[in-house]
Amino acid sequence: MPVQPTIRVQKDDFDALAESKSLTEGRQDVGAVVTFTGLCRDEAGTLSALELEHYPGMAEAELSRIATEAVARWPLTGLSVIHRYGKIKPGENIVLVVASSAHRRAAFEAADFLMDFLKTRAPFWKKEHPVSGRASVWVEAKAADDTDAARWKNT
Amino acid sequence: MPVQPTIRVQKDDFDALAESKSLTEGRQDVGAVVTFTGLCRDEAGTLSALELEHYPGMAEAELSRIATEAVARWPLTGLSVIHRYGKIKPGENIVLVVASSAHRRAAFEAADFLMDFLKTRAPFWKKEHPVSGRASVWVEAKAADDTDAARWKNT
Amino acid sequence: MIIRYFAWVRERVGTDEETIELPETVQTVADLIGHLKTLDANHAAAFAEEDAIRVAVDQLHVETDAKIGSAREIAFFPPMTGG
Amino acid sequence: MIIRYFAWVRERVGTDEETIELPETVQTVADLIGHLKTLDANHAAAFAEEDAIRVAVDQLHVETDAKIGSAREIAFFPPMTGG
Repeated sequence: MPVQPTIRVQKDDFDALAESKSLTEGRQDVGAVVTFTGLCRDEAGTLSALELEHYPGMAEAELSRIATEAVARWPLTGLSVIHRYGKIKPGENIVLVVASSAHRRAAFEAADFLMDFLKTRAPFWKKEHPVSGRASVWVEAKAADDTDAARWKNT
Repeated sequence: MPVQPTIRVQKDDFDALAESKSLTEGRQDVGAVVTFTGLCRDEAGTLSALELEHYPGMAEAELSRIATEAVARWPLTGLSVIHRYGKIKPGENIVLVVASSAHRRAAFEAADFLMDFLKTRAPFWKKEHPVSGRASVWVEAKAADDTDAARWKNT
Repeated sequence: MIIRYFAWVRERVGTDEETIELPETVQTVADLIGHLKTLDANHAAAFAEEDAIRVAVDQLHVETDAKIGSAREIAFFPPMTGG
Repeated sequence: MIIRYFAWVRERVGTDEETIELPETVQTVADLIGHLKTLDANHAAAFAEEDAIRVAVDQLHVETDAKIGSAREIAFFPPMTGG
């Protein structure tokens, strides 16, 4: 039977190691753990904070649907997805995916798949608040994200 | 200029979070961190411990060569590889790869690439010590590992 | 019918949620968009770039040809940018 | 010439390292394997399955047709199983 994924949508930061440990501690059937952490980036030094808006209810539901597809598709021993909302400063965490499996290929592919679909399907929107007094702007979706998600259709 | 990878071959366990933090703390140019942790697996409950033998000097050198190729190939902001040797019990860590980048695709691919080449090129050998009094046996290399490594030739 | 708006669609409409009586002619999401555009200038502006808007019916992604049926909640928002 | 052995190659040879005088006829790694096999039964057993053995010259992977040249250290071992 596929594992039950852990899904959390929260304002607070997460602890990647604790989430990873909860998928491995006390068991001996896990050979590979892949964690993906997405962080708030600001190479130009012009960003005060990102504001993450989400659709409460649907955000959790959609992440669950993506995670359920991943555990059906790969032989995972565990899968956790945590996405933050609210104001997030440069250098802070935004999203965490942890996938564990007996074998590394499944763990890598599941985490990669999860992020591609999360980007295109999970109802979150980023608004950039600049450091100067200028107006904040909504981040535009990237065509590359759709291309990334489409990779999984032929595999 | 490509980043300088961190390579360590050690008997002691590692702290995945500390290694990950050292690639992100105090900077704002990292958008994605992928960590891969390989653990000692024992689904059948017949394993007392793995013994990891390595070729001192060449192990570090070969990991450095693989890591140098990865940082030349992907726009990484950081790359760390830690491989343990000695006796490792079921459930314990064996290997850690942490790849960070502005974008998730580079971090995923570099970590995946690193593990594929580490498996086929880094001079480490696993011996299984069974729980019963039976003789210990050397783990055999898998053809799948060569196939995995060959994936990167056409990309 | 509860209509919810997110991100810049919410900002242009000027509210995050409203309850609207639907005329019987509104059968699909596309019909609903057509109806919403007639409500006022804010709605018209929000839906001016129809191609840039995504829809969820009862928290499930759908295309604009989807039937509304007995849905309780329909949400409009731009392409997602989480992760 | 320092010759090093790892994993089951080491166990079959019975030592992890030895220093060997090479005859002038030994020019390549393949020549060296041929020579080592003549030393005693342990070496012969270790190199019986030649295809299963990998080689490093001065800590770099090579094929068996590689020239030995002025190498300081040659290592023999099974396919790697780390990670």
